[in-house]
Amino acid sequence: MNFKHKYMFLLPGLLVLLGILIFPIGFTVRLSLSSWDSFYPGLDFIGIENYIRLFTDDLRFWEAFGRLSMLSLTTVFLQYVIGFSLALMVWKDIVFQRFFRVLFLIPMMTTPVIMTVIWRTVFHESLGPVNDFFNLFGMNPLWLSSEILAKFTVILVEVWQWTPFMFLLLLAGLLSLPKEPYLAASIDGAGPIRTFVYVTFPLMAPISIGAIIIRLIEASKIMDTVYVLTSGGPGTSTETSSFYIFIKGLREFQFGYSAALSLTYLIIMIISFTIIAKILVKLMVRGN
Amino acid sequence: MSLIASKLCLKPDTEYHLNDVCFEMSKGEIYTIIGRTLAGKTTLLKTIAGLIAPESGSLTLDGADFGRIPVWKREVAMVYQQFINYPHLSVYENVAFPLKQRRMPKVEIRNRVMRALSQVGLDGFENRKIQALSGGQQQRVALARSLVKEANIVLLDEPLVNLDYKLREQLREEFRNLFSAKASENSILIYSSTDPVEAMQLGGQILVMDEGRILQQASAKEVYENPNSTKVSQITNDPAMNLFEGTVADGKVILSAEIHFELPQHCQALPQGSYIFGLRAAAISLADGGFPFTVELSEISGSETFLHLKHEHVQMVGLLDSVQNFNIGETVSAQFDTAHLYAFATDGRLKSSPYGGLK
Amino acid sequence: MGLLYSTLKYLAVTLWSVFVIAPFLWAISTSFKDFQSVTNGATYIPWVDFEPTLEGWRALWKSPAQGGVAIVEPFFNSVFVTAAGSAISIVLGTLAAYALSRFTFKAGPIRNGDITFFFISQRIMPPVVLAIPFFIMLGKFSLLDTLMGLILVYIVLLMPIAVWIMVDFFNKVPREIDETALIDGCNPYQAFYKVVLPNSIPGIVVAGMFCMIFGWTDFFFSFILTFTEVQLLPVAIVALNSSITPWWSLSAAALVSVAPLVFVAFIVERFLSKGNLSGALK
Amino acid sequence: MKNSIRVGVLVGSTALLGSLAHADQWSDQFPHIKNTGDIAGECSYDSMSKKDYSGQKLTINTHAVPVMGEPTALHAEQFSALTGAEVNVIHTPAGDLYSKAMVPFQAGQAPYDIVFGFSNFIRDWKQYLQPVPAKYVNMAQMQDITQSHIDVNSWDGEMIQFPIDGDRHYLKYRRDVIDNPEYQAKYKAETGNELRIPQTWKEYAEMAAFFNGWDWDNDGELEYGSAEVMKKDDLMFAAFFSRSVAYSKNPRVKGGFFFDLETMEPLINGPGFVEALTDWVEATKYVPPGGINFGLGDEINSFGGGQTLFSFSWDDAFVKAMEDDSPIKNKVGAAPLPGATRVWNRDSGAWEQEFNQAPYIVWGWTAAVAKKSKNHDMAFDYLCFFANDANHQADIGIGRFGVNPFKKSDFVPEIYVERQGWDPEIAKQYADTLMEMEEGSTNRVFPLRVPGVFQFNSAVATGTSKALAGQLSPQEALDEVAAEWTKIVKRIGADTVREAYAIGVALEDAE
Repeated sequence: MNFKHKYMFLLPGLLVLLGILIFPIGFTVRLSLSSWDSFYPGLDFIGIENYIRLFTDDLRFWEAFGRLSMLSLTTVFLQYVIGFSLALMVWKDIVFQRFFRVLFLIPMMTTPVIMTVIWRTVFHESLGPVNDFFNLFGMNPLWLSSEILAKFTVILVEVWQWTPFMFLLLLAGLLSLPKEPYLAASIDGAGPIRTFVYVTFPLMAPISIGAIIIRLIEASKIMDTVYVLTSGGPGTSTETSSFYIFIKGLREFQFGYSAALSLTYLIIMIISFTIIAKILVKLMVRGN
Repeated sequence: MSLIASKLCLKPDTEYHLNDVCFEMSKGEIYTIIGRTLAGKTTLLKTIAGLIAPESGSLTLDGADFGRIPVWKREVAMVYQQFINYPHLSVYENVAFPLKQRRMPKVEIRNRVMRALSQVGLDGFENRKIQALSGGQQQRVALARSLVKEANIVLLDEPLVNLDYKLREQLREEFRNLFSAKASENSILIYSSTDPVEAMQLGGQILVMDEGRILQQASAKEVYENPNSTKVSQITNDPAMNLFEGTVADGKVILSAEIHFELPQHCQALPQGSYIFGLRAAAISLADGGFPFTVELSEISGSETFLHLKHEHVQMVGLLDSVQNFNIGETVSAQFDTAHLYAFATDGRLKSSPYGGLK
Repeated sequence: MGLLYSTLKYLAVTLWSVFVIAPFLWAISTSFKDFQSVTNGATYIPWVDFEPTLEGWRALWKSPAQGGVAIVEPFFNSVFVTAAGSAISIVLGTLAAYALSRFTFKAGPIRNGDITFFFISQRIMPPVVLAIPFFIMLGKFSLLDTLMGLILVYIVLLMPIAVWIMVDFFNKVPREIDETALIDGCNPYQAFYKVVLPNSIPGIVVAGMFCMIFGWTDFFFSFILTFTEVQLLPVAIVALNSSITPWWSLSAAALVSVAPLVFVAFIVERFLSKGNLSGALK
Repeated sequence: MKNSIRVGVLVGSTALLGSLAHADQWSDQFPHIKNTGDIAGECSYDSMSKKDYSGQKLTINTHAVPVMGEPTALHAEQFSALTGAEVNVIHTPAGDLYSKAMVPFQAGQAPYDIVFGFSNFIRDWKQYLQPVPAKYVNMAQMQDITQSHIDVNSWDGEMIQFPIDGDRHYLKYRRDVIDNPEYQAKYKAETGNELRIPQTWKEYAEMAAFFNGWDWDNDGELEYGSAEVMKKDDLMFAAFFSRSVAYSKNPRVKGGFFFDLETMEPLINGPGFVEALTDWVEATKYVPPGGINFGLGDEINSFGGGQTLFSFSWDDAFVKAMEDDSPIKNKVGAAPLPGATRVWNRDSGAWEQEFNQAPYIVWGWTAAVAKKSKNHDMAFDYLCFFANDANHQADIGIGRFGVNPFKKSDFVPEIYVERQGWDPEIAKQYADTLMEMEEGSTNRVFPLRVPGVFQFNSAVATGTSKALAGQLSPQEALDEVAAEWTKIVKRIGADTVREAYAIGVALEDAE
């Protein structure tokens, strides 16, 4: 189908989005070529100096990138595995099915920045309940202030918050699966594991890919959690890219430099997601 | 009223394609477009409906440029092979939808809808939800919706293909009755199908399509009797017509060293040379004194048996009117009913037909 | 096999439930504490472990001048901005998604997929990238600290979600349905309005739900782009994050902010059970 | 209408005390000042009631409730009632106060008439701020303010920010431990040293370690050595500098503490700073669990809740501990920050074995009026009203307000004894400690107030927190900070930074 009317459907949304974004994006590009900072707010022109600094003299940015990759891949992987398991478990034959389903959805509905404040009190190393429990065994894990555990805590909070997202998408996918392949599988005498491997998983591949990509996009912006929980510390051990850009931009007011960081980040992310999407499609649809 | 297409083209950039399609259709007639899957049948129907715009060529209805009229003003009706209805509406509302769109008075809508529903045998179903109907019933609703409009052009895109065998047979019968009644009225009916039997049963005019081209347009009888090319002969016969490469020499048809027979009466005019010979499966029978063939496969379908036979490089399918069992590898004696032999030139054009050749 | 499997299943489901509920239980308990009960180490059960007070809850109704956090107005601001931003995003996003799913667009090397990706890619941008330019732009149009300005930003935030879900959804709705509507005499707008839209309600519900979740939980933009007139709930609550954090009123406020979306969870579950959403999300 | 207004400008301890429990018409209407009633002055309740700002709007960005946020909102409500102005207050977490005002400043917007912030923002903010008009600078209310706090709010002699609060770092300790003869004996027996108010950071460390991890006040909970701001946030650098001054601020060396004013080379990786950071890394062993991630709020809760022996930073933890519902009320003491037994001399490049102590004048809360505000008069009137004697007296008694002494008349022990029920001895010790820091010392360090101050402080926080986390040794960490500082100086321009830094150095070297 092709009518001239097609533009009337596409253009309102596209133009509104472009209209709202054209200035911010253009401005960011221009900003990245300036030395705008707290002291000299202005669009002078310094060429690609900011980019040179970024590629030659900012190890911290690249470290943050590495950390971001680690954190987002780990959290999304965990969210996928747990979300899929939970969805399978409440898919059928379980008592209190509705209760569990509603309950498993709730964390996604809460505001991350607010819930993280609560989590910070939960993991408070001397006044919180978690260490109250560990104290019983004479242990006192430093959830927020040891380098490794702080990463773990960030991951844990992210998993708590966003596993429901995976759960919802995957459960909806499971509920809409056709019945015929299962019939065929049961006639062939396949057990639950074989049925999962040869029927459920391949059928769920497309929705899995979509869910993982979207979660990766969202997880890569991880910000609120780090902002409230650890401020990127201890040291720089939980500092991610967007938090680093935040520090450079809105803490230190190196707007010009943070614009260069942002654009570089954006380009890397768009390329990464394109590649990841391709890899995922290869990996998961290989069976079909 | 006549619908004339000339040189409709659509590049095969997408899944659709049309290639220099020309035809002329007039009211009161059923046109069946027959072709294999992806031959361009649906594309052609959608082009007539206005859902697809051809890249070149023209389409005129009674002399007016049809191409300029948007689909929603064309007064066409269409039934798809999938059972397409409006899932959010009841049966009655579905059928009434096109009429409401025309702002017809309520009473008349009601009369027309009830009449259409009763024509398709859905009396009493008007308040049902679409999802609550069986596939056949859903397709009847779609059909009723296309009837109720009394459109100038009714397009039926393989409407029976997704139904099970019995239902298909039954509905086909009903369709024919409905359509022959319709055909007497003021519409052009265009029906597409992959099934030669269906096409022949509906009668009327047949357009044979392949790879976006129309290969032959003629009455059903003519297409059956005088397929203008080997391709048409294959598309319009089920099983496809058996084709053999061979030569005519010394008043004989020679297919291989061992298989040769007298040139039949109607082919006497053929000069010597290479040809492609065609023989319908039904023209092959098992009887002593024929040629020895090896059985490669035998399929029983209803009360008939399809027999795949081979002798050296000569391969063919025979159709037996009875149920018989054969062992694979078994040798049988096959007779050719040469009175029904077709001869095509090596480029595929019909050269000689038992029915006298192209009219 | 069967018994072991269901034992493990119930065990796992129970453990996860505990994990999900734990922070809420802790917040509920904390919301009834005061400074003493908080600083004496972890305590859990009111009357047994500590003497409960309503100080935290009272703070929600008090003005900041009385040490409260006045979340009533921010609450309704949040509701309004989220609802309006979601509604506009869904209207525009649904239209665009319909176009991208049904029609072919070509402009140079750009195809439908690229346009769809352009929409979705807006979510890749970390908010901090856009905060400053947005501030300057809204300032130019005098839209800072207004509902209108915030809604504009929410459109950028939410429309990608609406487009993402609706393109997927429309791709699964047979296009023959809209074609039939055209053939039956609807122009493309009527076909969309009379036939496509009524059959897209599950998709729209899902898109709306996601928009609401992402809108309701956004913190960063409203934080940068508003001052006094239009404070949103997360900003109001985070403002409690003073150098002396009152855990009790913070917990109470957090619980209030969670409450409305718990209803959304119920609605989602209902749709799931009835199978209405499954098609929309697959 | 105004029948009980006291005439005359009387600002002094006797006048203040005389006004105790003196109810008047204003205190009936505004119970906040019930202890003193209105106190006459340029910005008293009475004076404000004569102004008419009805129909005008004042917008204020202040800190989150309650610290500074609650008094801002409270005084806004009162100001509104008195003058008819409409006052809107927005509350922002501390870490975002700078950016929340800076973003509109840089974008050329003026959403706020008044911005609250910290005094070290002054260099970055001052181009957007309206200097305090002479009529306010010269009024009696301002004469009562200590010179330190005038200096902190001024830039090169011009008052830019309006003094509303006093701030300093000092040592807080548990008197019930340090003065406990039993513990003194035990400590002596086990360490060979006196248990006393720690005079040096080494003593502080030894005592804190000694009293770490056991229940020394018999409340059934474990207690720890010290609560400090170690979280990598916007306050962390202040804690580090408080620990550094004694080792690094040599009264015989002029020309800069943070930088060598001549070359603008950073001094932050010098031996004095490294020594302090080494101490600080050591300190991670005697802070409560998670203490390495304590922000100011945690520090206040921890010491104020009776969890630790020591704490050093702003007044809040002390005031919290001395509130009526505190379990350790009248069990805490205040003292100057510990010193060091040796101090680095960067001129000679050697340690000088000599006891040294140096107060670090930490920035504090200030408020200022935006240049682009359309209501300068009303805005300054509000700030003046905020800090008027009646309000100030009431505010400093409420711990969560975060308003602390900065007027000469504040340093009178009787105020705290009578109004807040403090033990007289503690009140005297508190007032003396504070007054000594304000007026007594001649070896003070002024905070870094240069362009891009946030970048410098952020680099300190990043570097030192790496050391605290054990990622780097103290020397490596500070070398990294110094390298970062050099880059920042280069980026902003050495002359620009020097010009700003010289103003602070001049104050230091003048002593």
